[in-house]
Amino acid sequence: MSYAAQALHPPAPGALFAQQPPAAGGTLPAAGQPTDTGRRHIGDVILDVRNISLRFGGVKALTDISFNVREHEVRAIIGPNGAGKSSMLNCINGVYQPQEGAITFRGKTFKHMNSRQVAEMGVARTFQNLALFKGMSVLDNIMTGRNLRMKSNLLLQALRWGPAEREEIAHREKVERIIDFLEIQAWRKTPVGRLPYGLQKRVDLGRALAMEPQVLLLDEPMAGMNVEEKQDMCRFILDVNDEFGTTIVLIEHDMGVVMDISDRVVVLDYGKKIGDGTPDEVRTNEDVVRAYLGTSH
Amino acid sequence: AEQFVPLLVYRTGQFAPLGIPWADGKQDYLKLINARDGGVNGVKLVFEECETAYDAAKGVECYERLKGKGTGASGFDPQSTGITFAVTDKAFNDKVAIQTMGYGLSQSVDGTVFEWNFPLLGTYWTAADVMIQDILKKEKGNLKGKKIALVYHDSPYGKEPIPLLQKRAAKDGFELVMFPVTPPGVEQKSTWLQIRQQRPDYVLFWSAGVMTPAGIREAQASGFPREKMYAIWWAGSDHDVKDIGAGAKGYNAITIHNSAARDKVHDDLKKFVYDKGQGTASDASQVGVMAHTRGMMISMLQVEAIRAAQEKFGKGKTLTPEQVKWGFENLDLTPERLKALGFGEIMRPVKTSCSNHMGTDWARIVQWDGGKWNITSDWYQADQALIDPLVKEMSAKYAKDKNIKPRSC
Amino acid sequence: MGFFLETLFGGLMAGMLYALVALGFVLIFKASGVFNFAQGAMVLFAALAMARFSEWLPQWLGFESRFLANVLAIVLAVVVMIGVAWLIERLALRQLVGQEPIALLMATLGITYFIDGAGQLIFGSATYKIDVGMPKDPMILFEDVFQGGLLLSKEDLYAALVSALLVASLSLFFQKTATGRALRAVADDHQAAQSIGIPLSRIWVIVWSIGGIVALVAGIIWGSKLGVQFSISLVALKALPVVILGGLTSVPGAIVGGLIIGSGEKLSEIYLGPFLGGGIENWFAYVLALGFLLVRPQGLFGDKIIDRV
Amino acid sequence: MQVAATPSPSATARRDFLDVNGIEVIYNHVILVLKGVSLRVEEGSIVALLGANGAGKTTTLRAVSNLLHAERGAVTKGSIALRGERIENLTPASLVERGVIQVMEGRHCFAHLTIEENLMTGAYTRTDGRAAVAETLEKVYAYFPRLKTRRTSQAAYTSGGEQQMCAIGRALMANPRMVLLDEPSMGLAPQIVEEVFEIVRDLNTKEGVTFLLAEQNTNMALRYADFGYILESGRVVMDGPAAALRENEDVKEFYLGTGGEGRKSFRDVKSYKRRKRWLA
Amino acid sequence: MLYRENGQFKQSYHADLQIFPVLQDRVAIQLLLVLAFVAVPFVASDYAFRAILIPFLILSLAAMGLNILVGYCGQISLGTGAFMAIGAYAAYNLQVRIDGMPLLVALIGGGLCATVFGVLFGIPSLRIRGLYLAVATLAAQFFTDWFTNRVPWVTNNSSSGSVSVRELSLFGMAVETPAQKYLLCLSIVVVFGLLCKNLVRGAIGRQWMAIRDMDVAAAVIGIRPVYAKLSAFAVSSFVVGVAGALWGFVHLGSWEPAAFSIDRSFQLLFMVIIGGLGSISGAFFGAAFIVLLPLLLNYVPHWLGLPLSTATASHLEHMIFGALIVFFLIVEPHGLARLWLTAREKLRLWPFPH
Ligand SMILES: Nc1ncnc2c1ncn2[C@@H]1O[C@H](COP(=O)(O)OP(=O)(O)OP(=O)(O)O)[C@@H](O)[C@H]1O
Ligand SMILES: Nc1ncnc2c1ncn2[C@@H]1O[C@H](COP(=O)(O)OP(=O)(O)OP(=O)(O)O)[C@@H](O)[C@H]1O
Ligand SMILES: [Mg+2]
Ligand SMILES: [Mg+2]
Repeated sequence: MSYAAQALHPPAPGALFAQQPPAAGGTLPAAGQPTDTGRRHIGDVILDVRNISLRFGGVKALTDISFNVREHEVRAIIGPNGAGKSSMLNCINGVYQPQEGAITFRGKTFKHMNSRQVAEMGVARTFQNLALFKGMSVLDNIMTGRNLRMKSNLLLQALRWGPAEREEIAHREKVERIIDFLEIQAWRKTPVGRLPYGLQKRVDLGRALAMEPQVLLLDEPMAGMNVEEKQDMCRFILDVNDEFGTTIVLIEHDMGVVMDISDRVVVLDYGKKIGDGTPDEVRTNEDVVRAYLGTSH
Repeated sequence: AEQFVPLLVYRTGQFAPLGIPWADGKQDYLKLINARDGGVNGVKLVFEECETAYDAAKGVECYERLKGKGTGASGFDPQSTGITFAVTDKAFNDKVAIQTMGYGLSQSVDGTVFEWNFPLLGTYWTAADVMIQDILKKEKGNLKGKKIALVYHDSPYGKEPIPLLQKRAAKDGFELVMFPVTPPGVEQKSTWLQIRQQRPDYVLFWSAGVMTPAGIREAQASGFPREKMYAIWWAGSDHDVKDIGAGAKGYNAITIHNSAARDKVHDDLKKFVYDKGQGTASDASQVGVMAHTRGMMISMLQVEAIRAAQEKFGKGKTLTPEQVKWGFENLDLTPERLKALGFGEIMRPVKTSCSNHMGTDWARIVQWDGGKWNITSDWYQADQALIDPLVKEMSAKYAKDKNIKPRSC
Repeated sequence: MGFFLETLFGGLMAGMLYALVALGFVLIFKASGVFNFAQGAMVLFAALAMARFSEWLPQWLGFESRFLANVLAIVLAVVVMIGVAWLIERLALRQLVGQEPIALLMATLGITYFIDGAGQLIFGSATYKIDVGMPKDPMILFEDVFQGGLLLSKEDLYAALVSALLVASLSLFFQKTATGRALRAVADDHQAAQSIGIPLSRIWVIVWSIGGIVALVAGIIWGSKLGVQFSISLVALKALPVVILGGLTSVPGAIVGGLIIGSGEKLSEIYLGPFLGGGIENWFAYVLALGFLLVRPQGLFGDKIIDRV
Repeated sequence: MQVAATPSPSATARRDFLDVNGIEVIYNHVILVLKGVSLRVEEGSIVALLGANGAGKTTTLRAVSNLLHAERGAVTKGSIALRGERIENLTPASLVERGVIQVMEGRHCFAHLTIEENLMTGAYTRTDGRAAVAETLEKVYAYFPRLKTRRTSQAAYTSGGEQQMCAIGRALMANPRMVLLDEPSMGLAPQIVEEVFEIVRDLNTKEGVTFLLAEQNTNMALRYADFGYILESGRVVMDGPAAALRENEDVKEFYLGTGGEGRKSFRDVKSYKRRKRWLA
Repeated sequence: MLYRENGQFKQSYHADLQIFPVLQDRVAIQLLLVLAFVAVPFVASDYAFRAILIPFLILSLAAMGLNILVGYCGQISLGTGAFMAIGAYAAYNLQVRIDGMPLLVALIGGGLCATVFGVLFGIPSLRIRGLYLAVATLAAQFFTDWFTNRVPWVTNNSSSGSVSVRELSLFGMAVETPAQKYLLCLSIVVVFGLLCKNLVRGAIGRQWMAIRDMDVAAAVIGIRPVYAKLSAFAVSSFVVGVAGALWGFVHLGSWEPAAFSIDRSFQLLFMVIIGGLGSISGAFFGAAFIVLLPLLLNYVPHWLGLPLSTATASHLEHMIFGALIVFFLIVEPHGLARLWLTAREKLRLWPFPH
């Protein structure tokens, strides 16, 4: 199939990444690759957070938090505002350095994570307060996600010669698939700053997907969307999870979404863990109900 | 017939207070020649100003713009050392004279190499030499063990006197200490504190623009006697000291003209130009200030070069730049001639030649008494024994760098 | 020892003079998030107005008194600076609400050109005099303690006092008044400030007026020291390391930065300069500032640079 | 749980508070976003503005509050009137003086100011004295206790939800007559969302404050609003009393997620192909 | 209606990735190049070459280099003059100290020295950001001013501290006439323009922009701030250094340190901003605006025959220039390049308003 043909005919749902060549860097999970959609086997612990504490001056954002994430699962983190959910993600991908505790990823333990290392290990992330590159187009934003995999050096790029050009096109092809997948073709060349909020969230997701991550950290990906859009977003997330086996860590305030799509839920309150378990367990946990869910649910 | 004279000026920017009367003087004299004499042997002088703001790049643009006007520019007075550097090379190709009275490259005195440059009446080496001579005189001929400081604008302009002063220091046995001041020099406290610490006997002050009042103020504030300061001519204009008034009392400056004097040319200017309301300066009282007179002298030299060239190439004809250059090279302003021109009281005679593009190098010292400049010394002439070898050495280096074959004169 | 102290004091005094100009930058930055490139031009403009009015007024009104001339000239110059602020708001800032700081910086550059041109067109480009009776001669202290005594410039001392006073009052204004708070809000987010009803136009006229008045004070002090002429706008360059070292958003920072830069550059020039060939104080000031910034990237007292995701 | 729209106390005396008539908005001189939007907000009512991402809700609110200018947008057609007075050419500040205040999408707290300073700037236009302002401040703290505990932190260092509360609280500090709320529920925990809407209702019934809110949480919005408008691609495609909208099949399907055979699990929604809109 | 891209289907990503994907643009740019290379050398006067075209080209090049740093990577630099100076003095030293040094090698060598210097002064950018970074670059500026003034070696022991270059030749051909110099500059500018464009639209360009727009997020997706920032400093100062060498060698011929003073730095920064941050063509627009407009304004009183004095004219020129800057910013705060894009977008729709 020519490039053009691929661009013009979006892959059928589920075909995303299907034609993935065995990419360098072991992006495809070796074990547990699904042969069939919808039958994920949840694997071993891939990410283990141990006794994390994080303080900002007097503010205790996180106190002694431990939980783990298993391969291929959808793990939700919930909790009231200011509970420390975003801070937790920030610790995992090295934006914040917790004062205490350690994080184990695929058997390797880190006291401090460094953003680049984390990215190289295959962890991608979306942000609560959009952190898109405002001055760049949708396409370029998502292309930055491919950055880690682009190898040609500065000189080759300046000359845009042979390998550099081929590489650019190869990655462009991948990115186009993500664009198709997220259904944002029409905005390909629009500067992201001009997009409405909801679409920006999608681009943010696209950028993270472009990294072909093993673990995807999503910080309120559905804030500011209506039900229909949330449904779309859920599909995107579940598809990535199903098809590709990507492990998902999700922060979300919409309980409907959390209860429906997550396998296990951690509940934080004032920086402390107050609950951990399957959606049903959490739903009935008294502490959780008091601190977060309230009586209306 | 018409002869075109380009006027590069700076009436704006940092150095405007000096540039304005200077530019006025240049233009006024040309107007005078047209009004009084009907031009040079009937050839009317046409001129156009171009504003450089003392910026080399702008200066180059002005030069390019004006060099081809009319039958070509009669000669450029760039009014800036930086612009002089920038256009010197171009002049070789364009064959147009660059006259730099009292500034420019000191080695360009050597006409065999610098065919197109005319540092008429003196260079910074002249100035430095004369200052030392005056100090020598005050110190009764003995400078052994004395300390002389050079406080200078840290730019090529400020650095020009250094090679000569070093020679002089070796010869006369004084110690030379140097204090560069980073332009623009609005703040010189550390310099003057160092001077207070090192207590030099004299300070030579190679300053420009706002650096001058700032330096004098700082000298006052740190108690350095102004009588022991010698300023270069660009730091010895009326506007430099007027507002400081008594604070600058005793401040010495060197000049290549008899700045305090008024001569016939001033009267003529009043009669033929200002009384007809055609003066360039906004205020007739500007006529006679040092920079204005200097401007008139520059234009006078330009006009005399044209006149001299007309003698050779045809009276009443419009000349090419190259022909005017011949005039610059063959100036001979005798005392009688100067008197006739109305400059007899103001300057000394000049005679240039193919090899000597400076002509003469008379200079004298004036002193500010709190209200006006007074002449305090006789005319000095720079020590050729010292300067000549330096000129030869440096121009030879230039010739080598630039692949110029010195012409024989 | 005496000489060291003299240098130190000299530097501190020079620093206060820088601070005076730096204050103008800080003020406008703090209150509108704009790095006002035109501050130097405003100093020039204000000083020109002051110098020329004090010369013209006695001629126009036919009186002799120097004192009266100065007082009237100051009043008139203040009025002029407020007018300038009003015009700037009307013609430039108002149209650029919500734009990125860099666009506003650029606009202030346009304003610089305009003010430079206008100032010299109206008031002339020669050197003019401001004489508010600042004492010029030095005083010598502790003659019995140190050989040669300690030389101190009275003029600088006055100037230092004035800047200290200005800083104190402006600090209070920012921290304690509702307008001060509104000004800081505007600096953070123009749009949000608008959305809660802070009238940007009025705020900007206020800020730029205060900026103009601070420029006038700086202009008077520097002008009486150097004479008033285009070069006076270049003192802004000396104020740059001061502002940045002190922190772009801190009024007291301007003073502390000034003191550090002033004394640092003098000491370096005198004690280090001779080994390096002299004339190092200019870049040394920046290197000094750089050294501090490496420890505190937001300047000594500046608001912390916020990056959160 | 079904909550009927509470009738406003002065239902009979209602008159048009805000009247937006056929406005067209263009960004950057070339991007046409609103294509003739008209809506009316009666005094003392709560009106919801619904629609997908990019439909133009935010733009509509900006047009009303005159914050478009700063975004390089302009109303090129139509008119906006507040109590019969044309307001297109007023500054945002004079609108606030008339009691109309907007809570901007995306929080926009003053990053370097503390939470309390943020709130206090909200009272900039107040002229009724310190005591009254202090009283309002206490009221806001009572609404959002979380803010009180964080009162001295710089706004930039608070969590997303805290910033949202701060933005809403800041607007309330102005004692407004009408609030334009842009996605108030975004990023708030469910409990707080509920609280915010309770606050809205509270202010509406007790103090007669009018609300125009753009919301994605359709469920909530329609539960509390009196009237709703649905925007698609810059046009109003449907409007009506909130109760009626809630019953509309299309609204149920696309906005409430309860169309057809009731609520579907997010896990089971299979097709993520964008459905054809009824009008777009 | 002329400017329509309807019907121009891109059949491959390669086609879509062209610098000028729209046919009309390609034709226009080709015409422009032909004009610049073939027609201009025949019609332009000496004055036009030496006072307008050559400075314009060189400053565009410098602005292009600076734009990479400021516009693409978001690092404010007020030290451009210094980087130009390093380029110029390094090239000068290569030329005087090594016999038979080819001109191009000297120019490139100047650029490389500037690169080293740029990276050195770029190191603080790893910690200091925004306007505060200006201090580091200002330090570079003032240090270079001092260094070129005070260290005699730099100027080959010229007593006055000013230097001048020998006549230029390229592959054995003398570059003497203004037209030759112009063609030399033009070729270099075109080549560098192409290289820069390639960089900024490639992976490294995206890294720079990512760092500019949100460095924390960039780090999270695996972009190394160290590499991105320093490479921007390196590329930028290389281009600026070459421009500096050209400025010294081709435009000035001989110069003093003041030729690369802080004024030049500011001037270049303004070109970049008014031209359009983050756009290669912006550099050209900006250079044209900042360099050519004052010249133009300068001529206006002449053309109109207004009897203005030089000073008045110059002050008025300043005022008009300042007012125009503000005016253009109000019309389009993102610079002339964006204004141009908007105009094109309108043209695309023309004659319909939307
Ligand atoms: N500043 C701007 N410049 C250009 N276009 C803009 C700008 N702001 C918004 N738009 C465009 O206007 C359209 C409507 O945007 P608006 O923000 O009003 O949508 P919205 O309904 O609020 O969406 P959301 O629910 O995602 O916030 C979008 O297509 C968007 O791309
Ligand atoms: N960089 C920081 N400096 C100071 N305090 C911080 C910082 N980051 C987070 N905090 C504080 O830590 C607490 C937890 O914040 P966090 O953003 O993790 O909350 P959250 O659970 O994501 O809440 P929300 O649902 O509202 O987004 C908050 O009180 C916040 O103010
Ligand atoms: Mg959060
Ligand atoms: Mg919106």
